[in-house]
Parts: sequence; structure tokens; C-alpha cells
Amino acid sequence: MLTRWRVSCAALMLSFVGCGGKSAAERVAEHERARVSWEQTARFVGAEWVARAIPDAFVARTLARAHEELQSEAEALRKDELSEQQRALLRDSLGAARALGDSLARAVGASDRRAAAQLVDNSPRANADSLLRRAALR
Amino acid sequence: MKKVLEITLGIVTSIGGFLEVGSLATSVQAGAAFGFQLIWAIVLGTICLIFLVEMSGRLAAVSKQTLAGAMRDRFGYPFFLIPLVAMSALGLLVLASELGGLSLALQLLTGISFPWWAPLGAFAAWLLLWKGTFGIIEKGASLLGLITLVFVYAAFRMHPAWSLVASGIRPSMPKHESMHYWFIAVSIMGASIAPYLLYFYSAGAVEDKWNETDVAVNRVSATLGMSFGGLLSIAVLIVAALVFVPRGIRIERFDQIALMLTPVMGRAGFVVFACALGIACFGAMLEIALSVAYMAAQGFGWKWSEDARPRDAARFSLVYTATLVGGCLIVVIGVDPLAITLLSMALTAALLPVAIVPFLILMNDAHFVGQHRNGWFSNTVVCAIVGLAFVLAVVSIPLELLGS
Amino acid sequence: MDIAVVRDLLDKQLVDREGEALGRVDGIIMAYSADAPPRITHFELGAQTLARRLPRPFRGALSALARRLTPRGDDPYRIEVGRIVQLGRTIKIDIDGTRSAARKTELWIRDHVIAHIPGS
Amino acid sequence: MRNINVELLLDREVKDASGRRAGRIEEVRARKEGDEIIVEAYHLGPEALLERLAAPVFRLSLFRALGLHKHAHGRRVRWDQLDLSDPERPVLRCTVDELQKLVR
Repeated sequence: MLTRWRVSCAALMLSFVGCGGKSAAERVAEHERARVSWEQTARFVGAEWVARAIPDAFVARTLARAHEELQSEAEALRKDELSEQQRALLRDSLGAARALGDSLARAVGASDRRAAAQLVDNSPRANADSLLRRAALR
Repeated sequence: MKKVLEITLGIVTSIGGFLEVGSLATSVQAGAAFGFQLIWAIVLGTICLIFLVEMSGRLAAVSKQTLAGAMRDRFGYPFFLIPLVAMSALGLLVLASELGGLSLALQLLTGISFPWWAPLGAFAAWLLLWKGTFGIIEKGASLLGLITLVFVYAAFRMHPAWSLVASGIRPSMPKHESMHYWFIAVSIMGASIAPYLLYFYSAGAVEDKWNETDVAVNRVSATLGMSFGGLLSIAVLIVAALVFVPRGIRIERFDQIALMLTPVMGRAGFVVFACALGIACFGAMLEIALSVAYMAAQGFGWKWSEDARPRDAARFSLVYTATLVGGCLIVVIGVDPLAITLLSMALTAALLPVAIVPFLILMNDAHFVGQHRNGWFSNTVVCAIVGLAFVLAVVSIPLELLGS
Repeated sequence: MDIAVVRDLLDKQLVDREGEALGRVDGIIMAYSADAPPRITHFELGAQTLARRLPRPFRGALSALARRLTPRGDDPYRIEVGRIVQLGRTIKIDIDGTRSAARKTELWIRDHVIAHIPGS
Repeated sequence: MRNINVELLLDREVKDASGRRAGRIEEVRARKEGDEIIVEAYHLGPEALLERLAAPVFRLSLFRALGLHKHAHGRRVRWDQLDLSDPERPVLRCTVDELQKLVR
């Protein structure tokens, strides 16, 4: 009786651990999602600042946070076992996202709303259509 | 006429007091990650809460006993310690997350990033408990809490496709990230059912000297009040889904949540959000600190009353003071407030049976509630929802911890 | 009158003459002799009594803690069952609670902790 | 004459002289006469525990439908049938079979 319990517990644990291991494609999608999330947070914050909807201090802090998060995402990417080509692609887009946040932070620091507006306009939008469809909102 | 007034007041208090950092954070996370798909979790949690709140009011009105007192009476002291310890530990965690929410709100409003907001907030809460009366705390906090209705306004202004909202009420399997989906579902249920609320509610009913004539009033105001409260959580989820999903933003930090009202209301939205968050968290802090103190005092037979001067209920006052200090320490140590919120809500769900099963036994005991015993319907509904939340919690918490 | 000692007495709320909370019935003392029916003689209150009721691993540590934290001499505190005025959901006892040793911890905390905080 | 803490008797296993188990002490029945409370009997076994803890569970039709209530059983020990001279090890003064069954 007791052994049977042990066996089923072990099986359960194994299945948990099995769920933990993800395929390369899933991991790439996850890196991508994290990058988009913080890039778009920076963009969102920038746009709202241009519209004078949020105070400077909050913008500065959130952009700094975005910088940190993208940094640690880059760190995680370096440790992840992916093909060199995939890694390079992700690294470049991460770099671009960080650059956007940093330039926005500079524009906010200089109270230059026009530059910020330009940065927001020229940065990539999220693909709202596919995102909405994915969440079954369209 | 008096009854109508009582019911209205009961409903207003429940609406104003419903949202707190747990239900807010879990609803926002759900909306941002899964659109309207998790509305069912709010609905189930709220239904369960309606039954439980009605029961704890009924217990107090009929037996003149508080929930904690009745538990010690019925099950004896060694058993009583289990819910006492579980609920106190959980109370500290939840208190810490409310304090985190309050600090963020103050930071948003003042623009000052200040490590001392948490001790200040805890001190303000303590001062109110020390000097205030139950009436001030319950009615005042929930009247101010009506500001959270702004989420309903925002949800309507964003014109969601109501047919999609309705389809979220039906539980469905996740299409992606299933681990995270179930974890959030569990956290939502934990946040909605919030067992500490039951101890608070029954103590309030005894403090207000309810009797058997209040059973009907209690039933109506609990049902309507908690239903409207649940609608508030749903409104938060809708706004979060419509703001964050199309931008691809996942909520990983509290700061991101602060943006949810600006697309609809501009600068005012930012300020109103900060106020709503701050008031909701502050009110919840008062409730949690009091609940822990009520539980200890009633279980050990000490004198308890929020209306008495602290020196006349010394041990009771000491417990809520210590609880606030404890919660404050957790925040000062510097854990991520959003992470601790989600975890404590999920843990709440896992610990629900400890708090709810003995409660159900009490509510079926003629010795306590006489002819006002539970019917089979309420027993079944509560058992089913609590059981579901428990199973989901036990499976999804380890997975989420392993995954992250 | 028939009494189920565990169900009707143990863990019940005790109140004094004025209806003020005294504590709960943490323990019950029975005088036992081999040749006469045992009698319930006292209710017992106090941290020591509570600590003894716990499962073994917790018992020793909590009992030591209780010894250090509670005022000396009156723990556990006993009340004769002859002083029962009324049995029910709460048990009313004919004593003056303000002076009773059952309140000692409460009063100690009041005088040494709470009274030092302004506004108490 | 010695003092025994009733709350510590709870859950103690009672055996008869031959070492046969009679059940655990779950309830103590007494009668109040004036100022005195006089112990009449000890109730043993799961039935007595249920009587104390979960009486309402018996009313749940589900419980009855499963027939679980038939398995709970208990025994009543008159005060003179129990030797408590060592409260840690309560011993019967008679055999288990002589005890009265608790019936519901």
C-alpha cells in the first residue's frame, strides 16, 4: 500500500518537472513576449506623458524600471540555450527596446514633448490585432 | 423604512469595502494576460463569498456568537489553533500586500519615492484603530471606498463587446500558458473569498447586537452588496483587458497597473486610480488587523471591542498593534509587493478548507443556529467552490513556483 | 441536570458578575477517588493549562514560553464550580472580575504596555 | 483523593485488564446537583467523538446514504467501571464486553 503511494507521488513529481521543461520555440516566444511587454510599457508611458496625463516622476521611475527589466531579460537570454541565430535576433530587438526607453527617458528629462512624441510615433506598435485575437477579444 | 435604510447601508458598505489590492491585482493580471476568459473565476468566488458572508452574519445574529468564539466552543482549543495560526500568518502576508499597495498609491500621488511610506501608512491605520470606533472604521472606509466605482464608469466608457464579456462567465480551458492561467484563477478565487472578512463581519454583527430579526436583512444586504462588489472586480478585469491586451503589456510590476485609467480619463484617471488604490488598501488594512485581533481575543475569551478604549481591552489592542507592525516589517524587508499579493491570494485559496469546513459544520448544528440551519443548497455550493479552489491551488502553486 | 462536561463546559466563555469577559475554560479539574463518584471541582484558566493541551512536540517549548511571559504565581488560575451562577453559551461566575487573578495578564499588559502609549 | 485534568483525559486509550482496547475517552457525562457536579460516566469511541464534534454531519443525508453512520460506535463506562489511579493509562475494572454500547 505504502509503496504504491510512493510510486504515484514520484510519478506526480516527475510530471510536474516534465511540465517545467519547455521547448526552444516556447522559450523564444516567452523572451519575445517579455520584450514586447516592457517595450510597449515604455511606449505607453511616453504617449501618456506627451498627453500630459501622468506626472514626470512616475514616468521617470517607470522608464527606469523598464530599463532594469529589459536588462535582466538580456541576462536571461544570455544563459538560455538557443541557436546563435535566434539569440542574435532576440538580442537585437531587446537592444532596440532598451534604446527606445532610454531615449524617452532623456526626452522626459529635458521636458522635450516634441521629441518624445516623435519617438513614440516612430517606435514599433504592438500587433494589436493578433494580440486581441489571441485573447479572444476579437 | 428602517429596514430599507439598513439594507442600503449594508450594500453601500460591501461595495465600498469590496475592492482591495488582492482583488484588484488579480483581476488586472487576469485581464491583461487572458482577456475576458477568467471572468468565471470572479463569478464563482463571489457566489461563494455571498453564501459565506450571509452565514457568518446569520451565525452571529442567531447564536450571538462570533465565528472564532463558536469554533473554539465547538471544536475545542487544540483544533482552534489550526485556523488561528493559518489565518494570522495569512493575515500578515495580505496586510503586507495591502501596505505595498498603499505605499504605491502615496508614491503615485506625491511623486516622492520614499521607503518610509509603509511605516507611515501602518502608523496611520494604527492611529485610527487606537482612537476610532467600529462605526467610523466600517462606514467611513467604505463610503470613501465608493470611489472604486470609477472602474465601472471606465468599463462602460471603453465599450467592450458585451457578448464577449458574457462568454467569459462560462469556465473554459486555457488556450495558452495553462499553468499561469490556473494560478491566476486560483488567486482570483482566494482574493474574492478572503476568509478574514468572515471573522470581521461576524464580530461586527455581534458588536452591533444583531438578533434573529436581522437574519432577513442580512441575507438581502449580503447578497446584493457582494454581487455588486463582484461586478466591480469584473469591471477592473474588463478595463485591464481593453487597455493592456492590445498593447501586449503583461503586468509584472505594480507601476504598470497605475496606467489603466489614463486612456479613458487622462490626468484625472491617474489621480483617481491612485486615490482608489490607496483608500481600498487602507480600508482592507484596518479590516485585516482587526480580524486577527478579533480571532485571538474571541478564541481565548479576552475582552474585545473596537469601541472600547485600548486600556479596557489591552490584549485585543496589543494584537492588532503587533499585526500592523508585523505586516510593516515584511514590506520594509523589501519583497516585491505584486509577487507577495499573488502568492498570498493563492495561499488563501489553498487554506480555504481549514477555515471553511469547520464553519460549515457549525452552520449545520442546531445547537448553534437552531432552525436557521443551512439548507442542502448552500452546503453544496460552498463545498463545491471551496473544493475546486483548493484542488486548483494545490496543483497550481507548486507549478507556478517551479516555473518562475 | 445532565451535563456533557466536554461539550457544555470545556472551552466555554466565562464572564464575571458584571458580564465582563474573564477568559475561557481552558481546563477542568476532577477530584478522583477509587470508591466514590468523581467530582468536577474547578475550572482552570491560563497559559500553562493551554500549553499542556497541545500535542507533544509543541508542549514543552510553549509551556516554557508561557512561564516566562505570564506574571508569576497565578498561572494556572482556578475557579470553584460552586461559584457558577448560570450555565449556557457563556458561563456566569459569581466573582468580582476587576480583582480576579484571571485578569492578571490583561492588567499586566494594560499597565506595562498599553498605558505607555499615548491616547490609550 | 487526587486531582485529574479532564481535558488531558480526552483522546486517551482505555484498555481492560487483559489489554483489550475499549476505545478513546471522548466525553465525560455528569449531573449537576446544587453546587456539585458529579461524574456519572465516560463515553468512549468515535461515536462519542462525533456526538461532541460533528453531530450535524449525521443529519446530512449524504452521510446516511453512504451508510457511514453505522460504522461509528461507542461505549459507555460507568464511573465505577474505570480505574484512573494512573490517569496516563486508564484501565477498566471489568471486561470490554460488559460495557454498555452507545446507540443512536
